[in-house]
Amino acid sequence: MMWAKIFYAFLALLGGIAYGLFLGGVSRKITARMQNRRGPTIWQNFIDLWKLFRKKTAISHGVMFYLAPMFRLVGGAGTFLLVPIVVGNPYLSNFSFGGDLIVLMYFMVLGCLGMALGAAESGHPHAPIGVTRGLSQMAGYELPFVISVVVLMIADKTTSIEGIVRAQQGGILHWHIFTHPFAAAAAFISLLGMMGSYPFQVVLAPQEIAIGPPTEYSSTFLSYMFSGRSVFAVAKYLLFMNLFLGGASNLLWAFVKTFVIFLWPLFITNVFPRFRLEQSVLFFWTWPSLFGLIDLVRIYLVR
Amino acid sequence: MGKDKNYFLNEKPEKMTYGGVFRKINDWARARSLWVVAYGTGCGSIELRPTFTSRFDAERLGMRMVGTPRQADVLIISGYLTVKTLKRVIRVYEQMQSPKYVVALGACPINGGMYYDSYNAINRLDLYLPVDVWITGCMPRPEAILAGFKRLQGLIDSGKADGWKKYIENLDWYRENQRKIIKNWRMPNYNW
Amino acid sequence: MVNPIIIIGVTLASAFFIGILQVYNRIWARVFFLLTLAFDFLVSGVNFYGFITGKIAKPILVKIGGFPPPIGINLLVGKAEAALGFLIFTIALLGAIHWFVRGLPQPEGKALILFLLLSLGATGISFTGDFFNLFVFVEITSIAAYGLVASSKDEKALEAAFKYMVIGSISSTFILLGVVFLYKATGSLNMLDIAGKLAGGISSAVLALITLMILAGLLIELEVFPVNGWALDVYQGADPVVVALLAGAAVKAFYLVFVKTAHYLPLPSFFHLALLFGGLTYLVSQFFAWRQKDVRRLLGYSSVAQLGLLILVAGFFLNPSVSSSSRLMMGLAMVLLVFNHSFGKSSLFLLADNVKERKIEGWRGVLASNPVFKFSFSTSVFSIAGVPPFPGFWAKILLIFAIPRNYSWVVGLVLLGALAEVVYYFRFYRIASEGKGKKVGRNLASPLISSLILIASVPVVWGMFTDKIHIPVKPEILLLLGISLLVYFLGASRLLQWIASLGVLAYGIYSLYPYIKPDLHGFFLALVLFGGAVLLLATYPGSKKLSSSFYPAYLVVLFSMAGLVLSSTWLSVFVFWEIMSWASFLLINMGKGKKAAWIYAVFSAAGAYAMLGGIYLLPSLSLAPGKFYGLLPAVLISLAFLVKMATSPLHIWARDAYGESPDEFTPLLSGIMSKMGVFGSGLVFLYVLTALSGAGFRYLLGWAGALTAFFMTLLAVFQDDLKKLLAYSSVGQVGYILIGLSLFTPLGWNAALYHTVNHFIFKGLLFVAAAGIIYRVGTSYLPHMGGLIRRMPLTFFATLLAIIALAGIPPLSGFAAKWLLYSALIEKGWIFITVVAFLASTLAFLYCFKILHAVFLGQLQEENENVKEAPWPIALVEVILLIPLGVLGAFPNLLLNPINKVLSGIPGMENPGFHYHKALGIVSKLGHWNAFFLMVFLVGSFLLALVFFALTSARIRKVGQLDVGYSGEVPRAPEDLHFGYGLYDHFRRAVKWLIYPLVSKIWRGIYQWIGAFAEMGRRIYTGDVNTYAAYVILISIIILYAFTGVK
Amino acid sequence: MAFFVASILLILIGLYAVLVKRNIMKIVIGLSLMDTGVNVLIISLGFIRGRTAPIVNIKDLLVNTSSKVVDPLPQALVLTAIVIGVAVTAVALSIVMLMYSKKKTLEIEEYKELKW
Amino acid sequence: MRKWLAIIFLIVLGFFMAKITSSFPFGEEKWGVSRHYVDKGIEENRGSNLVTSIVVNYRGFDTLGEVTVLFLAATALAFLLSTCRCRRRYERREASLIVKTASETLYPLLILFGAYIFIHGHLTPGGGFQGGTVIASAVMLMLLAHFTFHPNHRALSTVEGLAGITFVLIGFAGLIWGGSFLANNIIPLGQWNRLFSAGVIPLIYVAVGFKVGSELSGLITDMIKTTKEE
Repeated sequence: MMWAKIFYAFLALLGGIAYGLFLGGVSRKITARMQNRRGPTIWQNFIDLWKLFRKKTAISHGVMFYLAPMFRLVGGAGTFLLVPIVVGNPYLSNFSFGGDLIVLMYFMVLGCLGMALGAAESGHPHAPIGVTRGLSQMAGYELPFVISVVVLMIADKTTSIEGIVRAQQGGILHWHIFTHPFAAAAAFISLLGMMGSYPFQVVLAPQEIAIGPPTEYSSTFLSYMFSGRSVFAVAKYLLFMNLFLGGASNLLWAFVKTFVIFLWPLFITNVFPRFRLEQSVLFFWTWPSLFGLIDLVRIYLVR
Repeated sequence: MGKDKNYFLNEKPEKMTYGGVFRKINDWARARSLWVVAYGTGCGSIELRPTFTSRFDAERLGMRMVGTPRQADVLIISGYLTVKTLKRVIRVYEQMQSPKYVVALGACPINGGMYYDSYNAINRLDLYLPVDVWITGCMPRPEAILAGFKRLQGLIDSGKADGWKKYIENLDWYRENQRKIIKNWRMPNYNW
Repeated sequence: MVNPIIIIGVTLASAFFIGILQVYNRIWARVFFLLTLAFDFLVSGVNFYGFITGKIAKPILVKIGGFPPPIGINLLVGKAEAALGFLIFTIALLGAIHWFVRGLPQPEGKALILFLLLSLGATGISFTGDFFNLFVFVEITSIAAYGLVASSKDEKALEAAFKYMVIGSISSTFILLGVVFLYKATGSLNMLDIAGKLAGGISSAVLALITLMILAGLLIELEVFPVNGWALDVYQGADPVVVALLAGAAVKAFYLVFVKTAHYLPLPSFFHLALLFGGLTYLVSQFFAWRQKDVRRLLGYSSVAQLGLLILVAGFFLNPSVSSSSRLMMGLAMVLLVFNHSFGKSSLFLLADNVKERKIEGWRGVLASNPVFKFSFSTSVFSIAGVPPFPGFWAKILLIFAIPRNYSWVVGLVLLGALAEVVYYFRFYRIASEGKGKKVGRNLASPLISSLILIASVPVVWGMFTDKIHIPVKPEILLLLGISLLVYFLGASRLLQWIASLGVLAYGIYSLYPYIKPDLHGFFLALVLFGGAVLLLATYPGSKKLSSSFYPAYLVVLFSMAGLVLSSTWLSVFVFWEIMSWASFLLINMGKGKKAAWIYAVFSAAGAYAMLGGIYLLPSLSLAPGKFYGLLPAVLISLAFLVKMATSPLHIWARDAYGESPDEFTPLLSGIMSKMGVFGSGLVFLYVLTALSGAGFRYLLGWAGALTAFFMTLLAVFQDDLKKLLAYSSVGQVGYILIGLSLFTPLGWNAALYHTVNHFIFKGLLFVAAAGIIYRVGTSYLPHMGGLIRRMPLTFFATLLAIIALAGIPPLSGFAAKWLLYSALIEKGWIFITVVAFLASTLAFLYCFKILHAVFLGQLQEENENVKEAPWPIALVEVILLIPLGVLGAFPNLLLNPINKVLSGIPGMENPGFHYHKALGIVSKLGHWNAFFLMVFLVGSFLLALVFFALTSARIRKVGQLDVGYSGEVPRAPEDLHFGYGLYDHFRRAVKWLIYPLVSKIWRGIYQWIGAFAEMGRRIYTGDVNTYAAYVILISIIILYAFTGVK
Repeated sequence: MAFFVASILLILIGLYAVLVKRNIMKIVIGLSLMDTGVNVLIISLGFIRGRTAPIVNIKDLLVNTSSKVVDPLPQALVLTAIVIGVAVTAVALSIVMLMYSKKKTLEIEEYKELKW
Repeated sequence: MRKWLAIIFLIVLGFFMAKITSSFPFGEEKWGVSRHYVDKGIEENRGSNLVTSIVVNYRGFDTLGEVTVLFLAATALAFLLSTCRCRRRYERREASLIVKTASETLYPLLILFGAYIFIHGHLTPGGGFQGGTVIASAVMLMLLAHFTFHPNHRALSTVEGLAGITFVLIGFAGLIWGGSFLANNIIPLGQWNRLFSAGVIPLIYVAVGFKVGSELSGLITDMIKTTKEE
């Protein structure tokens, strides 16, 4: 059973990476279309990944630099694997027995931290700038996200993702996005921060600090990070799906729902300019947090 | 620069073979995923903006600008090169990871163009860096640039864009030329 | 037994004889003077010895002229008088020694006579049994004092002498009038006779007035507020030797007479009189000294305050309505206070003589130069400020517990004053210990006095723990504390001390091992002993110089913590708490941050005194669940623990105390000592509050913990000093523990206790690593480091794992605490706190990255090119601490099982709130978490990815440090590229409004406002003798009007 | 009775000088006055109307002395008190002399350096 | 303002003192312990001056203290004035011939008178203090009259000290032979109203007389002589 689970999880992981790359391509395509150009093919990210993976040389700045892409990949993959794709389906619930939502929320940091350390070891000044921006922004979007997560935990009296999904069964109106609209709003706004979508895009900020943390990364290293990021994004979509959109009863639903969630930051990112860091932190700490608080107070009162 | 020993890797790059099992796929992918280091050396860099934005949309060829030489595949020499700029260009080029390609824009890199008699302009880029594709014009229009890139893609596809290999093989010769023109070589022997 | 008249007669005769001798031969006069004092010292010593051994059972009654008491004058020497006589001559002898060492005033013969007669007068005051004779001796003392004060070299002394003389004359006029009236009213002058006549209490208004007149005179001599301006001027202006004798001996004689008078003339309102004037004087003077700049005047205020306390004690001591056991305790406290103050203060005054500067600021650096000076100064200051193990400390305890319940406000008053005392004394101490060496004069007497205080503390301590108060203590602890002090004598060799300390600790573990039982005490004992052992290992980084008292103090801290956790009563908790606090103060003061140590001392003292007040309010001292006795004791007791945990807003001491204490000590401070606060809070929740009654308070503490976690984390983000950053982090983490404790659910306590151990592991590790880094790099300033991963890989690895644990990222031990805590919080429904705690732990990532980046990553700076790996003891400890970090990460139940065993002994916590499931791991009511799986999965997939990467990757070349893509430029030097300064400046702009130093501004404001008020209040001492006299008259009128007390 | 009033008045006048006068000498004089007042008071407290001095130097007084002499004890006390008063005054005067020699003034205003 | 405040204070204080004294009717017979002195004084001490008996014997310890106080005062004064650079504001004038001659004549007589007073202290009013004062006044007279008069300081100090020691020694003699300090039973008490009577009382008073005389003389000398011309 265990080995079977691992096997299915591995498959799911590969699927997740592919899906993530695919979504990346889609987003490039959509962005191009929104900008009135043709854009690359949908599979462009696969091509890029392969090119990076097969580059002939690479440089390393030290041990942490070397290990960071692994951290990134493992962090992303681990996050992905802790989120059940289809709750109740033994093949598609991944390793969700490994931990609940609290575990997941801390697990999500692992990849970022490893990545940050590696980037910092490169000795390039842009790396720590980007990292500190990312961490600061994380402090920003974590507040509304936590508020909404706590709302769900309290409302469903469980901290496990499966439990939260089960609590939403029984019709579309049981989805948390409808039962706790304010919390959902807070979470979805914080999703923008998590994805680094445009108003909150100071981390990579290619125009300003080159590409931010991974400035010094190249070749195979970059390909690992690339895939890690892709699967991490998918993990987040899945998580939001499970938390707010009632989970998925089969793969198709999962695909549809995650795609819908994927579109939300994409649309936002293409029409907005960028916040400065303090603006984005303060934004997260005000509007979305206030939204979240509405539901939090409501939960506190009716509990 | 004795001190540099501690801070820079002072080791000659080794020659590389070009082949392997996935060579075909690799070249196909490389050709369709050209990342250009956003480094404008001369007046030609102004032409790159329309090339990459909505009007001409170079991204449909799989190209994109990146901010760091580490991740770039293509170095565009966009116009005339001065001695001062050459130094930086050499360092940027050597910091790029193989396989890497050089595209020279305009007349200036070929023969100095209108600056042919300047005390400070480089007349023949060839002597200093291996150029894979030359795009003539003063300046070449985005259409020409796109055509040049198409050409580059073709070269890569067919495995002929091997300037990076030649550079390593003839590094001593290139270095000699470079040192000849750059009087104050305040750089490590090898840039990584 | 020696007839006390011999003392007086011989002294008088020799005074006369010196009067002759000094005309002819100075040397012989000196010799004779010293001989006389030595003789008096011996004889009074013999008598005192006779009394304390019980050889002299009854008070000695000396009939002068052979007449029975009412007819002739007689001396009545009991225990107290004999003791006082001995005290007077001891101080006189020591003062004389100092005088000879320092140089006598000229013409010296006369000075010697005055000095001799001053001590004689004081002795006479205490010995005499006759009121008029008392007046005579008062005058002898006074005139000798006027002369000596006026003779001081300082020009101001004359002024002081004049004021002293005017006020003294008024006071003795009052005494004389009272005595004569008393004779008229009772027909006798003999104290015992009058006492016999008035045995039933004073009932007539006239007698009451007469008594009050005498008492008013004595109160003026006893320097009560506000008629003590003269005394302060004398303390400030006069020769310190004289002042030492005055404050140390003569005033105590007045005090004895005051007590005796009040005893013999039993005035019903005396209690209130003493309460009012004693209390007022005590409190007001302690605060007046708050910002006093002149050393001698500061000591003067302190003396006055101590006298006020003594008067207060006398009030209780003589109050017949107070139970006899309390009065006995009061008496004991009185003796200890008199001893403590006499010796401590005279020592301080003599030391003040050695430093030319009068201003406190001028004392900068005096402690650095001279170890003997340092020893005597520290001992004296500590004993006066009531630091254990000196008598003043025990006196305070006795005094507090003797105060009857209906006067509990007096407890508050005493403690408030004691706190003020700590504030200004340790400010003084701080200034003296700051700075580089400064020359001080020779001093022989003060070290002698200090040694005396130290020696005297031994029987006092012994008495406290055995018969008098019977503070319960495991004998092993006392033995260990004793041995710890002996380590000091291994002296200069740090290696030797280190090995000896390890030996002592090993013995400590051996002897205390039986007490490690599955309960709260045993749990913390294990933490203290084993944790302490590990951290002690790391304290020997090579050849760095540390004070030779480091190891003794370190061990004392350790064993006092052991004593603390093994306590069975609150009193013992308090005693060990104080020992721990002050020993740790010493250790912190060894670092570079003297001010930090001062703030630490003040906050510790405030907490400890609050705790003492709280304990006083408890109906029973035993550590057992009792009835709920109001919230106040719980709040007060918790304050001490909250201070030690540095819970916001009591945290402001923590940053600098952690950051500037010796690097070798900080791991203990953060890793274990802060956990004593956890232990204490646990005790409060268990034994002072009941499960039901404390809910609101616990919720409040939960918020305090959450806010601490949040704000300290936020402050850590912007901290640029490695140790201060870790300090904030540590404080923030302890905030989580507090949240867990306040939840008071099984899950919450599991979280708290787990995090207690866990925090010890990773924060001990981090501080040890920091010690190694600072030792190698030579700075703790983060922007000056960077890139050390290349030089200190092991330390980096240890720090990395510790940081991962600290951040609570799953595969390591830190996550368990987080998971348990959040589960507990959500289970309990404290949702707002949950949010804050979550956010705080997110913020922690910011500083976690900062530590790793600024120290280890980025560019290696040129000046750190030759840095080596941390010294082997530190490296060893790092490795040792890494083991539990990893093991607990995979198997948290290794720690959770013992914790559950501990909790199963606590009613209401038998059920831990979670269970183990084979697949899901730890399962609570809400969620689940499989630590082992996560560990295996992570390590496995990481290794898999690594292998795959190694197989498929491109040709990887490790490049040089400056080989970065830098816009084609060649970087010039590492510092151009290193981004270490202002890492979070952008974030700071966002949260500026949150990190406004409001709390420290408020505390500073409180400090300064109190200082300003005190300074304003001090203006009543105008220095004008008319005004002083007016105060005297006013106070006398008030006394005569308000305290007649007879209807 | 007049003695009581007078002596108390003396004490109060002395005190008044101490309280109000700004000249050191006057303050010392005040103290001295106060002393005197106290002495007078003591003596008058021992007085018994119609009695003689307690010196038994005639045979007549030897018998039933207690009905013929005044209380001798206050007189003995006052003897001591006077001497002490003298001593205090002497010391006070010497201090005043020293003070004057240092600052050349007797105004109390000049002697307020020690305060607060 | 200050004056009125002081007056109010003092009135209140005076009120309290009056309240106390008013409870002791003036001139009324009220014996306390002194009844014993009056009744038994002659019997126990044989000194006809009861005050002296009290001063020297019953309360001899007070007197010892008193002597000490005086000694102290003298010492303190000498001590303080030795460092004084005291200056006189006015010029001292030579005394007239009449004063000089008279003082020279009176000087021995006054000393003799003083000696008489303290020798007869136990018989007549007066005693050591009074006698000593008279002696000192003789010295003062000489000092005022003669610039050149300078008592021997050393001698004065020696006499002073020896007299004090004598007092204490007599006390100790009482302790050794009489059972208690200052006991008046070590030498025969003698007959009432005779010069050689009252045991140690006259001895002590003589000592006191010497002491007071020399002390006060020294005191006056110090005060006058330390003051230099300007």
